[in-house]
Amino acid sequence: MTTTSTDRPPVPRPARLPSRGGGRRLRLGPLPLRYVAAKVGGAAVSLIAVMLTAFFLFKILPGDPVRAITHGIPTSPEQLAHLRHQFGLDKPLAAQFGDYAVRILHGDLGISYQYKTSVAGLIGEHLWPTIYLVGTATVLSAALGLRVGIRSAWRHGSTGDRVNTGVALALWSVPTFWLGLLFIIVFATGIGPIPGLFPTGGMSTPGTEGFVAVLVDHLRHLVLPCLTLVAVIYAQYVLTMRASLLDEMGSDYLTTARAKGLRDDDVRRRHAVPNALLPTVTVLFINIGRVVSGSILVETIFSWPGLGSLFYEALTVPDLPLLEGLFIVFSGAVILMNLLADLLYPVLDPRVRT
Amino acid sequence: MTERVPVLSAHDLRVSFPARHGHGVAHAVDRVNLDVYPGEIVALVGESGCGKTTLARTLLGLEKPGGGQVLHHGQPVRYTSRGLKAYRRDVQLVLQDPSGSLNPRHTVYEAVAEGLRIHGHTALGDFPDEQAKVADALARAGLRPAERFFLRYPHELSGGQRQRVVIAGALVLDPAILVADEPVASLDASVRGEILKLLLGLRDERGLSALVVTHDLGLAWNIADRVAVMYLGRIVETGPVEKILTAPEHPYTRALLSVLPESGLSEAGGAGPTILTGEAPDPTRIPTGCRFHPRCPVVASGRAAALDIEAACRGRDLPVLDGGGEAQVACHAVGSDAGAPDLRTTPTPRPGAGAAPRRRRR
Amino acid sequence: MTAVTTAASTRRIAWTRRRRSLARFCREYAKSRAGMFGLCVLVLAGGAAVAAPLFISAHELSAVYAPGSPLRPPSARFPLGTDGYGRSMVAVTVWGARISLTVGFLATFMSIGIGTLVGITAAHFRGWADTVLMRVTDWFLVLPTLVLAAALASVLPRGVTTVVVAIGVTCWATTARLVRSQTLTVESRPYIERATALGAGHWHVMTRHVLPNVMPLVLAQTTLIVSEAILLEATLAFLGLSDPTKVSWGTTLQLARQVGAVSAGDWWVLLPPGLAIAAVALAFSLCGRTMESVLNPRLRERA
Amino acid sequence: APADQSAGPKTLTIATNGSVDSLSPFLAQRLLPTHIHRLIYDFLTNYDPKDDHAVPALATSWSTSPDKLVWTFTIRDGMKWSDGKPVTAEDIAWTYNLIMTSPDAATGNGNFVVNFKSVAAPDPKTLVITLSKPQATMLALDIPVVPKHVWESHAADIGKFHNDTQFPIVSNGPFILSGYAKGQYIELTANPNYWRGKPKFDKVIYRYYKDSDAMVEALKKGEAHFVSPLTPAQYNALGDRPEITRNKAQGKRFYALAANPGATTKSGQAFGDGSPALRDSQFRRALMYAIDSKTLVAKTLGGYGEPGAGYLPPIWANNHWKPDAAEAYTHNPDKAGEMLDALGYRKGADGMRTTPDGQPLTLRLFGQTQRVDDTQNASYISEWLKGVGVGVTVSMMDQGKLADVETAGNYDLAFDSWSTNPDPDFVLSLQTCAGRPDTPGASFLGDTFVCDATYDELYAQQITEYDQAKRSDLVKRMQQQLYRGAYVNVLYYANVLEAYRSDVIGSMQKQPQPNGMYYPQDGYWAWWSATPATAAPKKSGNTGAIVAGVATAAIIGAAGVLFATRRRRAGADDRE
Amino acid sequence: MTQPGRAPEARPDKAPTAQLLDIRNLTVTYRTGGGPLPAVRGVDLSLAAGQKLGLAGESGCGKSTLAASVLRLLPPGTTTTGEILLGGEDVLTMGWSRLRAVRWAGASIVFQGAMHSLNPVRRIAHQIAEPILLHDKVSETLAHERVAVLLEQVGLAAARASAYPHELSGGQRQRVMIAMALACSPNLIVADEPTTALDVMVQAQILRLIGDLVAAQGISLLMISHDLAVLAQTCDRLAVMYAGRIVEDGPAHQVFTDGRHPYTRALAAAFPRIGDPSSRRAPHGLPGDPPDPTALPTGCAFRPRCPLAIETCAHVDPALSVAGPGRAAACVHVTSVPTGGER
Ligand SMILES: Nc1ncnc2c1ncn2[C@@H]1O[C@H](COP(=O)(O)OP(=O)(O)OP(=O)(O)O)[C@@H](O)[C@H]1O
Ligand SMILES: Nc1ncnc2c1ncn2[C@@H]1O[C@H](COP(=O)(O)OP(=O)(O)OP(=O)(O)O)[C@@H](O)[C@H]1O
Ligand SMILES: [Mg+2]
Ligand SMILES: [Mg+2]
Repeated sequence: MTTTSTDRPPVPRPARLPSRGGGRRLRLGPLPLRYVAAKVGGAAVSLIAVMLTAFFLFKILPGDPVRAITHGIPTSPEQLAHLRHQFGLDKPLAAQFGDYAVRILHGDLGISYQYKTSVAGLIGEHLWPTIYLVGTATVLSAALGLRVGIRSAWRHGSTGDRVNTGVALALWSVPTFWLGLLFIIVFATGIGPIPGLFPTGGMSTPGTEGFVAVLVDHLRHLVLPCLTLVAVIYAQYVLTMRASLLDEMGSDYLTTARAKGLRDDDVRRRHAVPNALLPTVTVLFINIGRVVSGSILVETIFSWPGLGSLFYEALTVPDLPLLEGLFIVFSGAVILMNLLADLLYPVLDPRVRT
Repeated sequence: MTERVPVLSAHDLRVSFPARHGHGVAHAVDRVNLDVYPGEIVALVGESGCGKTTLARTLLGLEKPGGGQVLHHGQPVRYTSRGLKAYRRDVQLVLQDPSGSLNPRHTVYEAVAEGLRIHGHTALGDFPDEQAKVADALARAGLRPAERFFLRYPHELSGGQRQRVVIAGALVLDPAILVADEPVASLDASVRGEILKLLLGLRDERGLSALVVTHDLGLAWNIADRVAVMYLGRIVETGPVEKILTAPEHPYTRALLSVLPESGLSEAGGAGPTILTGEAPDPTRIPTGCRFHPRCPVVASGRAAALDIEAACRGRDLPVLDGGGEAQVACHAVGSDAGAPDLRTTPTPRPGAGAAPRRRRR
Repeated sequence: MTAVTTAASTRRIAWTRRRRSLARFCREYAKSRAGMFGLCVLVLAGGAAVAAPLFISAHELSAVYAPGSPLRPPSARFPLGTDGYGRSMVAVTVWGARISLTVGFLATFMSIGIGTLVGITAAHFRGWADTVLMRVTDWFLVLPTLVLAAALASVLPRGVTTVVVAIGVTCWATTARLVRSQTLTVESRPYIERATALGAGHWHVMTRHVLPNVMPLVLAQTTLIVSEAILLEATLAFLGLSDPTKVSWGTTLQLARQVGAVSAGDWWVLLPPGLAIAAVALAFSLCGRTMESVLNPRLRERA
Repeated sequence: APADQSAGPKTLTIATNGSVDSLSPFLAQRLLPTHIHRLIYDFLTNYDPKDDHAVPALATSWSTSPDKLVWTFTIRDGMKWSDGKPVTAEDIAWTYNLIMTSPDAATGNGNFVVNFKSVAAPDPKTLVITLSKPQATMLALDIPVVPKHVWESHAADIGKFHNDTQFPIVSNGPFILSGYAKGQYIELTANPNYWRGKPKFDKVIYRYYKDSDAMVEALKKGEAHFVSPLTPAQYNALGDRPEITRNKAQGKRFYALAANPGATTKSGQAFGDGSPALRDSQFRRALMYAIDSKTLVAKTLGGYGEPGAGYLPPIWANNHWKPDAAEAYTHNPDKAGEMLDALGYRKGADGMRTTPDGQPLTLRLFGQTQRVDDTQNASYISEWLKGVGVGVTVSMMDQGKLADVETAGNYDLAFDSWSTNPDPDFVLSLQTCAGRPDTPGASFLGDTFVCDATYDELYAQQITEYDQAKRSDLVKRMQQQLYRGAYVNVLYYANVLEAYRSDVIGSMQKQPQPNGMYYPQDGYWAWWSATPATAAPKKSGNTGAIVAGVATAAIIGAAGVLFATRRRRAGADDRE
Repeated sequence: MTQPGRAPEARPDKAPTAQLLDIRNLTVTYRTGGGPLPAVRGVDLSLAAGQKLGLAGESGCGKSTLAASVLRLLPPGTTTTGEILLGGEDVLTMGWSRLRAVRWAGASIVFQGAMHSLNPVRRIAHQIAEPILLHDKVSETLAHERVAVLLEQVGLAAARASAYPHELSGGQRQRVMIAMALACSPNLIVADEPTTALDVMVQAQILRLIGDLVAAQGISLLMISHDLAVLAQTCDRLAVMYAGRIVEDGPAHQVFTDGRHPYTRALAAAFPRIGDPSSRRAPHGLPGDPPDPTALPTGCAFRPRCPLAIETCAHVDPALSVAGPGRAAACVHVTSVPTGGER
């Protein structure tokens, strides 16, 4: 770990100007360009690999898609030929791949079989509901999960810790879709004394007017899907945060901090958590990327008009271009989040910066 | 006496690594000559990072030299897998950290028998079976009765016992040479002596040669016949222990000796220890001339200038010491005016009570 | 004579050693209440799955000869009610354990096998092998498992094998990473250097030193992945991507949903398989975590 | 909370599991959008709510030339598009011509105009269609007619225009599409100027659900007022709710087990690896005796359906055909066994039969994963067939994959299900020799490679028979022929199960009556005729909404507090 | 004077007011999976203001435990009995807020591994300033000025204040730790093996630095090491610990060169004097293994390894008794040693 200590010219630093009041925060040096370039390059390579896989998976494995599209629909040979041409299937595979690459580079993900409209457009339309749902769920579960994880680790072995860990593990083990169905029975239909408070599905009630009414309506629709999603991802945050804080717990610098006379809370907040957050951040970001695809089940069950429902619909047809586009988008989300985590990491951890 | 062939020798050995961060190369070992004769214990001393471990590892073939040769009984070591395997039956390694050197999932028996299993039946020698051989090795290493230790796991042993197991694991192959890299550094002071006694005893009983790598000059005084002082990848002074440790000539050796606690204690009223300033040496940027000159008290105090060798110190390379037994030193000051007493910035540690410094051993 | 005694005695020693360490492991493990709970659940579930053919006849699972009428609430004859075919939910749930556990284990073995091989190879040989393998691993790591598995399952022929392959192929990356880092840790240990200095070759180091030290971790990882695989199987079944003619917990739930049991309020078709999945997944997680903490001294300290 | 029913506009909310592929009448193929088009665009003719015979819509009357090739329609007077422009024959001619000339525009309804030679509008009130050969289905042209003045500008890129950019959409049906949220809902507003009269509900909203259970929950809570389709379990469960009225309607769908009679191309070239045994109609019949469709109805459909025989479901009373007792394949495994024995398929020691040349007899049965029934029925059928000694391996796959298998002719038995129209022509055409592929493995119009000369002859006759009664007779004979050949063995006709809130909807018209359905109809009768209930619905919705709003606010507030307390300090001295 | 007696009486320096740190009959027992582990077993130790006390002993004998207990930094679940009077106040019974005030302001600690004792994600300026801001309640500007001064004092450029720990070498980090320890001008600094992981040359630098700073500011020092020679050089007094007990206590030089307890002598012999022919090719060591604190032998804990063990040792666990002027040792043989005869 003794890295470059001698060759680094000490940063000249006047003895603290009073104006820099918030000097306690991390001062961020510029990220080393090479690091950024390497990470961005890595992400780009991954993305290219995703596209290759998508091509392989959806163009080569499933056979002739036109037959699948037209089965059961009266179609004349001319129409078939027309369709083939429309989907570019009348060309040799290499040419198809060339077309595919060019198309993708232009952000064109092809034409959906079932919607007969551009996949990119479809994805764009369904993107916001997903971001809305996943974003809310992530913020809630991260806020809750990290807090609980920190508490749990800090008082590890206590009853509270055992309960928290147990609950997290149980939630983690429950199939998402099953939980969602239970929620519908319990909280949407209402069972016994529990009134059915929340809508069973959808994102809004058509015809609602007035700002407050619309807002309340939206929130009501959000509660159950969001709760289901939170229940599932919350566990990961709790467990990850707990584990990484436990890793830090024995560290000598915490003893130092305690020896300095810091309160327990301050030791935790100022010293333990910032260090423990480092590994958690990565998990957090990867998770965000995964939750986007994890919302497939929740969206399906709650008829949430996002990418997840779209994916489910595409699966049942199967609408290969749409599946392919969603596959790329879902993977891209994870890659993007990974990249963000990679770029954020050195900001949080000075050791990586050099 | 030079017709005696060294069992192990480094000839103009060079090892470099790509520097850990950024660019450049770290010349960890930079042209080293060192011979180990049969039945001899050689101590290799120096500051942290000067390349001792790298030298030891290279001698065992764990690192391929970037230049020069490792000679075994005068023959260059072959770096084929078969050549190395044969070589490694004869040269054994003992590491600093006995706990780390033992696989926590292997019993003592397995740890010791591992060498036998790797080298097969031929390694058994006169012994009827593996178990007898293992028991014998353990006994030789001072773990008696050996059978009691067979089934123990490393974590059930004390540090000293673990190091004995490691040594037994080396002895089981009846090696001619033991290379010990800081063999007692991680042991408790009270246990240390026992392990050193063991090494000395093996030398006396079996004529085992040993190269002991250490940063502890006291240890060299305890067991070694000869000492080589290393600085920044190069041996800067070598010779018999009595000579080097009581009448060192190289300013670096002198500084090393001066900071030993008891020397300051015993020399209360003297000038006190010479504490070298400056950063720890960096093998990626070896200074020109004498590689010690940026930290050399002779240069810093102006004496080098007075002696008119400062330019040489800063710019002229020193000859590489050969690996033989005689006392030698690589220093411009020593060369220019042999034994000039005014060079000494510190009082010489007590002129040996009894052991008079000799310039030539033989 | 010598050879015989040698072999016998070393084997004896090895066995004694193994027995002892196993006993120690069991003692440590038994101390964890969560771990024991998990183990009990697993033994129950596993036992039920294995013994299922003994007390559930094929007729009870046959659609034609289903003993009851569809979707009847629990009664004396059918303690958990009947499913959409009129089969006893008890029989269906117990039988479902067979496919669910089989898929879980097969998929896990596949993914663990790939992961371990890749991890050890990459870490032991370093260099370009490492670079290439880790690039591939990273790439599998970023792919959203469910999406990839669903995509694979939707383009491959339906069936249990497909589900196994889809899960196995998508879940190994974490293991590979884990095994690699553990291998790197092991390989940086001085005892590896000692072994090399004793003349050991790649094979010796990999099998005698690396593998035994990685194995516990792999074992713990296995249990964790089984729970993941069971969940994934259920999810794929729920998405309609598994073979619906095979009775597994996932397909049972899928069938329940297809026949509208949820809104009909037929909780008895929903609860048993769902709870079974949750319980078994939880049990595997608990076992895995306990094993991890028993086997990994660093974690043991915390507990 | 739906702000409905009380004082404001009356809204009818329909929960369904469909989805919209396109709102363009030229492109839409899925059920939901085509149904919506029926509600917003008038067609040339409509189907009577009672018995589905053709009744005037855009056209008030029609006549044919003696050679049966020229159809002349008189167009209704005084109709207006919702933007005020008059509806003329020119609009119809333009729409039809576009479909005839542009392959893109033919996506949705191309099959109706294949046989058209020309369509012309000599004056605004007259439409003349000239055919290349006689066609009996001229009064069943289910083609939405669009306003030329709006669509002209989209004619060039008709394949890309989805008619979802400007709301309300200009149309002339009883409803006007006024709002659309992709993946969520479609909002229709009553057309006040509709010639048949303004619908009683001001709004009709379709909400689509991915999950049928959510749909039913929505109905129970009053979020939706009409739900279709229901599963038997759901239908049963809704029975004890007074505020909900259920409807068990005869369905338009038949569900069949198709046997591969040996795949051939139009020119008769055989391909595929279908079992040779199935080429023998006697063998196919034997299989049918082994199958008990009554049990299937009871088990799979929970009793909600009728065992099948004829190709056209009983809902089409005119065209439905039933075998007489002697001819019917009544469940009789013994007879099946005897027939198989007679054919030389001997039972082995294990009870399984071998082919006459000694090979084990195993048939591959394929089903679609998307179709619930397939999974269940496959279980039953494989057990029955095993019971008579015929081995079965079941493969379930998704519909695309199954289509691959079927087009390649690589199957023995496969489940097959079609929804039928008032006019039987289309489904009947599926089984003609001409429906087979041009080349081995190519996509084809037909269904199961059936090629039966008698059947084809009858088919050719019925398409040119403009007399309904005579045509019905021909159609029945075709079904009989198909039944005898045991090619496509109709197992049952499932009922359509629906339910609605009777506290919201007073009455609606079924189609056909009395056993028809509300949705989907071959007309717009249900929603057009629906009258709001006189009794006020229970106000559970609103209080519930308030409670829920409060609860939501509380949850969000709690989250906020959680954040706020982040800096909360522990009690001063009790901890480190 | 030669009477073996209870430790408090045997303590060399009896004036109670002069003691800055007074540890009385301290026992510390850890709770472990394998049962209670007595790490410190009845230790009496005192340190006058301005004095430098060395504490030696081999690994696991309880040195760090003792050091941590001075600021009550032991992990939860550890039982501690006895008294630790710091400036007259008992640390063990203090309220938390008082304890927090005493920590660092009254006594500070320099830990062994500076690498791990510094928070890796905080700049060192911040870490040094933290206790200043906490205890002295000064403005941030002032605190950072103090940091600059402190860094200069330990021989680091003030500009390094903005560095992160990983940007510094081991010696530099240890200097930062020392600067941090000095930050609130405590009365006592506890240095727990501050040089063990360092190189010989750096070790000498740090030892000299600590010695100089402590002397210049009149701070008391409790220095812990397993290296008797190092302590003898740096400290005024030396206490030797074995298996959770103090076995010898006295003036540093005397204890090092003329130990009364056989363990002290063995420990001293383990550090040979270069040039001393008696240790040439003759390493000294103690046979046997270090004690296992959970399974100590009856009687004197050192008995199994003691070259002088006699039968009484098996049932008598000797207490510290006076063994010369200002000296005490815990050995049955001590009484037989003619005290004071040496000088
Ligand atoms: N594998 C390696 N890669 C890169 N640099 C290395 C490697 N091994 C050693 N070095 C560098 O070579 C130099 C000599 O290292 P070596 O370990 O031989 O020193 P040493 O004298 O044994 O030090 P110590 O006393 O700390 O053990 C050091 O600067 C080290 O950083
Ligand atoms: N947190 C702990 N829990 C349980 N036992 C502990 C703990 N810390 C230390 N011990 C045990 O207490 C005994 C004394 O430990 P301590 O760290 O005080 O020794 P030390 O003299 O400082 O050793 P070293 O020279 O190795 O630092 C040892 O046996 C150790 O194993
Ligand atoms: Mg080294
Ligand atoms: Mg310690």
